[in-house]
Amino acid sequence: MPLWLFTFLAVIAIVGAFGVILQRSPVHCLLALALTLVDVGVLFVGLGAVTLGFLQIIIYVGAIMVLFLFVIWLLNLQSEAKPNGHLALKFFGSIGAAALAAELSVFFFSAQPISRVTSTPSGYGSVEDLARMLFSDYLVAFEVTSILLLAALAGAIALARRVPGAALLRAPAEIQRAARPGSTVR
Amino acid sequence: MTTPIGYFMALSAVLFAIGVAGMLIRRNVIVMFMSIELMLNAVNLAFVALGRRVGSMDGQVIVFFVMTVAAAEAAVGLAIIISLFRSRETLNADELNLLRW
Amino acid sequence: MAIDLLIGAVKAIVIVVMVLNLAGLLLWFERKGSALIQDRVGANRAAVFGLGQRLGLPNLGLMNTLLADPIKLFTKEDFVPDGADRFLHGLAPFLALFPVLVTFAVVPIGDVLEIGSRSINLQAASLNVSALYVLATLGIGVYGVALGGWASNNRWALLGAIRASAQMISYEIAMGLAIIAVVIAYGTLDLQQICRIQGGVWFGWLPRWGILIQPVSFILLLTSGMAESKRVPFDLPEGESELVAGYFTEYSGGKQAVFMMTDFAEIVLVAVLITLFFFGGWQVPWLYRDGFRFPGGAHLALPNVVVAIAQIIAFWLKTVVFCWLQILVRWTLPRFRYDQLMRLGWKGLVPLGLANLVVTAFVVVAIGAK
Amino acid sequence: MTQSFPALGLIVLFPALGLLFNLFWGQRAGRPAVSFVAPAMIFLSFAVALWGLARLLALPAGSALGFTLWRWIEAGPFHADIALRFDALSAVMTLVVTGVGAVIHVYSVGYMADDEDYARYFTYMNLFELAMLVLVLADNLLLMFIGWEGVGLCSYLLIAFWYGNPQFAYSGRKAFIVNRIGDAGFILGILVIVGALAANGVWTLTFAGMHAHAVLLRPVAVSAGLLLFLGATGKSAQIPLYVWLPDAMVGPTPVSALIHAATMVTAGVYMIARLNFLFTLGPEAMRVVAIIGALTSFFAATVAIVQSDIKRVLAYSTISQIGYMMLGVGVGAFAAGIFHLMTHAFFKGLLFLCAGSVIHALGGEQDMNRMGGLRHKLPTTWVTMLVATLAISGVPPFAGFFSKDLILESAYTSGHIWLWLLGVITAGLTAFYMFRLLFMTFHGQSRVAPDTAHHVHESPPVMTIPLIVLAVLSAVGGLVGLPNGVLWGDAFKRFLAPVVEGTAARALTHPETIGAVGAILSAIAIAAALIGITLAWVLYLRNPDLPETLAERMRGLYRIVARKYYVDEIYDLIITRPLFWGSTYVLQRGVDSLVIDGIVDGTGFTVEESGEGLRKLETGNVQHYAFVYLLGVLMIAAYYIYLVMR
Repeated sequence: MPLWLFTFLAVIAIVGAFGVILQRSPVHCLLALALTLVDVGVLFVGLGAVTLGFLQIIIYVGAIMVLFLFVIWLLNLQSEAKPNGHLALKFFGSIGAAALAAELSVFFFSAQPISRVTSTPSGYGSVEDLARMLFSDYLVAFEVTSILLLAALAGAIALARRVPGAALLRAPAEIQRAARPGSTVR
Repeated sequence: MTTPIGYFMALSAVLFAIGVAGMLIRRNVIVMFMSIELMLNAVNLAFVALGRRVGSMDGQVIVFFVMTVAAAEAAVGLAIIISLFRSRETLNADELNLLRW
Repeated sequence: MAIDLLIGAVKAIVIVVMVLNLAGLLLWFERKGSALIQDRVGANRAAVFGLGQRLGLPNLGLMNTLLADPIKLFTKEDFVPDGADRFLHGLAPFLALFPVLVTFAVVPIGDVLEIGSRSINLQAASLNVSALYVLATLGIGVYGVALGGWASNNRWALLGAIRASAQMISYEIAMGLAIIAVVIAYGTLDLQQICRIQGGVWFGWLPRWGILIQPVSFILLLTSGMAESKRVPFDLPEGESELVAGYFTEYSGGKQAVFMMTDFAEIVLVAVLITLFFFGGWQVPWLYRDGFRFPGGAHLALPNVVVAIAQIIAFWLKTVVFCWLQILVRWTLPRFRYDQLMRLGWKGLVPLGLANLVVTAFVVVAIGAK
Repeated sequence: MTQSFPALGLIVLFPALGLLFNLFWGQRAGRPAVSFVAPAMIFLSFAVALWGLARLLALPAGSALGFTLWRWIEAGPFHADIALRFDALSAVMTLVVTGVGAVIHVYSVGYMADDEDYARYFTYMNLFELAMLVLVLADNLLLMFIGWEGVGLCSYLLIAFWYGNPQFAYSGRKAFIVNRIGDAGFILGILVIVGALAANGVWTLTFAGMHAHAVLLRPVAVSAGLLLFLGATGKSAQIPLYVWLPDAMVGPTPVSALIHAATMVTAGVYMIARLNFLFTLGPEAMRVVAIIGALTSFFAATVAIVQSDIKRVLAYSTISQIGYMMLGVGVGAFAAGIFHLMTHAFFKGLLFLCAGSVIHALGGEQDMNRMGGLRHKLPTTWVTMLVATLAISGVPPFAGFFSKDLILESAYTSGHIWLWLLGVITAGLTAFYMFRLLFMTFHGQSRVAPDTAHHVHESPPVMTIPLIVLAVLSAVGGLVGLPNGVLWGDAFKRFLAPVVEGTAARALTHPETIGAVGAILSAIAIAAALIGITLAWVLYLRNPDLPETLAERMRGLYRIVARKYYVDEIYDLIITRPLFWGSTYVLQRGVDSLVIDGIVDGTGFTVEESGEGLRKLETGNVQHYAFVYLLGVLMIAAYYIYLVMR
């Protein structure tokens, strides 16, 4: 893909990413994330992974993010109050992240002269290719994934159901408070 | 001119780092979760880019699997968050310290 | 180069304009249609200095719909409730409309049109995975509604938004299944290609249309499509009798106009998809690139331009028919209850779609069709 | 030489099927189904075995049928298969196991009719048949060992069949543990053989292979032979490991008949015969076998004289008879040993079944002092019992005579005069105690407890028919081994010869003694038997109060013998108690509680204390962990960059 387009998309992606971690309202974060995801999807398309790009948008943006949205609604999350404390952690965390970014980029650039792109076969990234890979070399992984999804489904339902044992998650202090007569536990 | 793959890698590195930062500096569990998704996507980008470079589909297939796993992970993770919220009535990572000594 | 860009721009503009006009027209359709069904007169007030009456023409209320209402809407106060998220509140309607419009980018309105030496593919963006593209854009469509409802800080709106997004997610699955089955049957994801395949005839006279190959998918797509566009009988998100106006309770003026536009654009979209997948898209029965070949061997040669125009007209006619079908349904059926809605979606359409998918796959493999 | 015969698989398959059926559907299918399937499977195996025999006889002498089911173990050059071998020796064994087994299965249907654990019983029985067939058909030593262990397990399961009674359960454990000691010897023997062969680059445990490389085994012949013989003493209840067999009588009587008389306990003899090429290389080992055999037979016979429990008498008699077989194989007359094994399977199985019939009739009574005069009440049982007793006493022309005579003759002619003498005396004793048993049970006036007396009844046909079948076999079974020169003389011996008296065994074969010496020896044996019989008649029919006076006269000796020479007590004293003491005071109190617990607790303590210190790091805040994690990632990435940059 042309450099200008890449630059444009990269800028959007980074802006979106920062939007995720800097905004206070979870919904705004979510929107920013969705933006980034769409953007990454477009990048995929630009890299020749056409199918994957659209799959990315369908699965991530169309499904997973909406799931997040539901949860946010369900818990009725308002924007956080003023960020409190942990300044040290935030400071060093940001520095660490920046260092990581620097290291990785350096690594990627210095690893090898990555500039040249080997010519990709025709139909590269098409549904046919992907399907052929999935159902030949990666068949087992594919089947296992289906089982994983099933398990996740059951697990999610089991977890999110209202269970009386939920009190187990409370801190010991609270449990004691609960045990004390005439006390009310939120 | 066409973009060198290295740029894509660099971008994925930056996105990943941003995700890490979000993981570290945000208090809200859901947002931390989103940061994780962000990291996943950064890695996906790297996969696709490298796969493109060596001209093989394996990178894409792996990304495909990553997406599936991410879907499962999101479902379970969010379910956990819900039940967590039900019992603690907060999503502030500071107050969710059951692992505390 | 430049000319290509120009052509591309023209195609895009043409399609968008067509869609928007059709959406506007549908509003009128709806009004008069509902009046017809309910044995009313319908919109018949506004007139330009009563010209029509002077000429003794009946007032079809076109003025109301196409002129008066838009002016009214866009001149109204743009009201944002207190405590609402201004940014999202403003963004939402366009977030809703945008995906629907961009979907039309891959809709082929005709075969190739030859002007001089250059042949123009009558499809704004020729994409070889356009079916996926459609699914993707539909997936994004949820956000506008959801955020619109959430951002307006109103319980009814939020309820409407939740209903809407849940409903759309659920029915997207059925829709996706339907489309996938069709795609398997045709062996391609390219809408233009799908239309081309539907050319030609069986037994010398029967147009080779998808409805004959995938009837079940047709039912699925029609139903889930109407659910996607949140129309009666699936209009719980905006059920007047329950939630004032659902997710756009707090909208007024231009933004609400955009939402309504979205509604009608979605109707058009569903109609277009049905046309494309099941009714030959721009195919005119027995019309080929070089003219008509009627059953019985009669051959009527036509210039390419005529053919292209015929195809475009045919395409839009079919679309209109299906728009009308939806409106008919809307004014005929009562509204579901929400649990009924979900049951229909998850226990009715999804299993049906899966079964259809399996059968299709088996058949395709069996007859070795590519 | 070895011809492939896939049907061999069926022989083992049928019991396996029966096993599965009884195991999984036995309870649901109900008794009729079980009592049909379980015996039917064994009969099928028997039929297939007959087929195999026919095939075998058609082939030139010394050839064998073989069938490899699948490759079992494969380790480098070594490999062991699940392979079956059906030569003369295993043919005899298979026929005995399946034939007698089938008959006893039928008998069990009647005997166990009113037991609530019907299906479980037949599950065990079929499992035993399976294991036993694997043992006898095994083509290599390892597979044989599998069968060896399998029959041991079944023996344990069936002895302790009525595990409700702790005494029975104890007997089961005793049998199991004693057998383990023997099996340890067996394993060591196998290892010695493997070592000897592998040292010379020969990687095989198949009998054919070992036979072919017998030369390599010469240096280890004695040690391997003795170790394997230890295994044999365990399984076949020889001195010093015979103690489990008398206690094993607490199991159901058909089990005693099948496992602890006819088949399993003779496995040791079979094993020695099967490995004859090895034993013949170690004359010392052979001599040990012979001596142990003779001593056991004599010793057990003496004990049997004074036992009053009918099944215990038979148990000791079994021990004694197996001693005979050991004597036979010990003096190199493998064919004679196997011959006696076969005949013994007939008449001893029959004896047990008769005893079972009597016990059945008396409602569980086993003490001969409360029997007597049953002759008229149980006619069939009496007749068959009489046949069996004559057979075991070595009265011609019954089966026992020929086999026992052959053994004694071989012992004599192979130069073991003393062992021969011992054998003759034992023959007399055998006749004595067997007729004592017969008289005390069926003759004289009834001493049956009055309350049981009136409903004493002959057993149902399902039990008596097996008796008759076995009685016929006991009567005529010996004729296959007529002495040399008489009619088809020595047919049995010649049939087995190629297997058991191959190249190496030639050294021990002796000129066939027909005529004078043989006749004299036989006469002596018969005389001994007759003396024993008359003695028993005098003591237990003529004047029944004489035995008491005799017992009074030599009280000490009587008590010693009656208490089985206090062997159990001695074992208890010199083995069990020290073991318990050691494990209690040294191992438990000392090693376990001090050393091991000390180490364990110490570890726990250390971890706990260090954890106390470390857990202060655990803030419980995910993000702190994440941060540390990040630092680690940074370092790793930095290291890689360093690698790349360099």
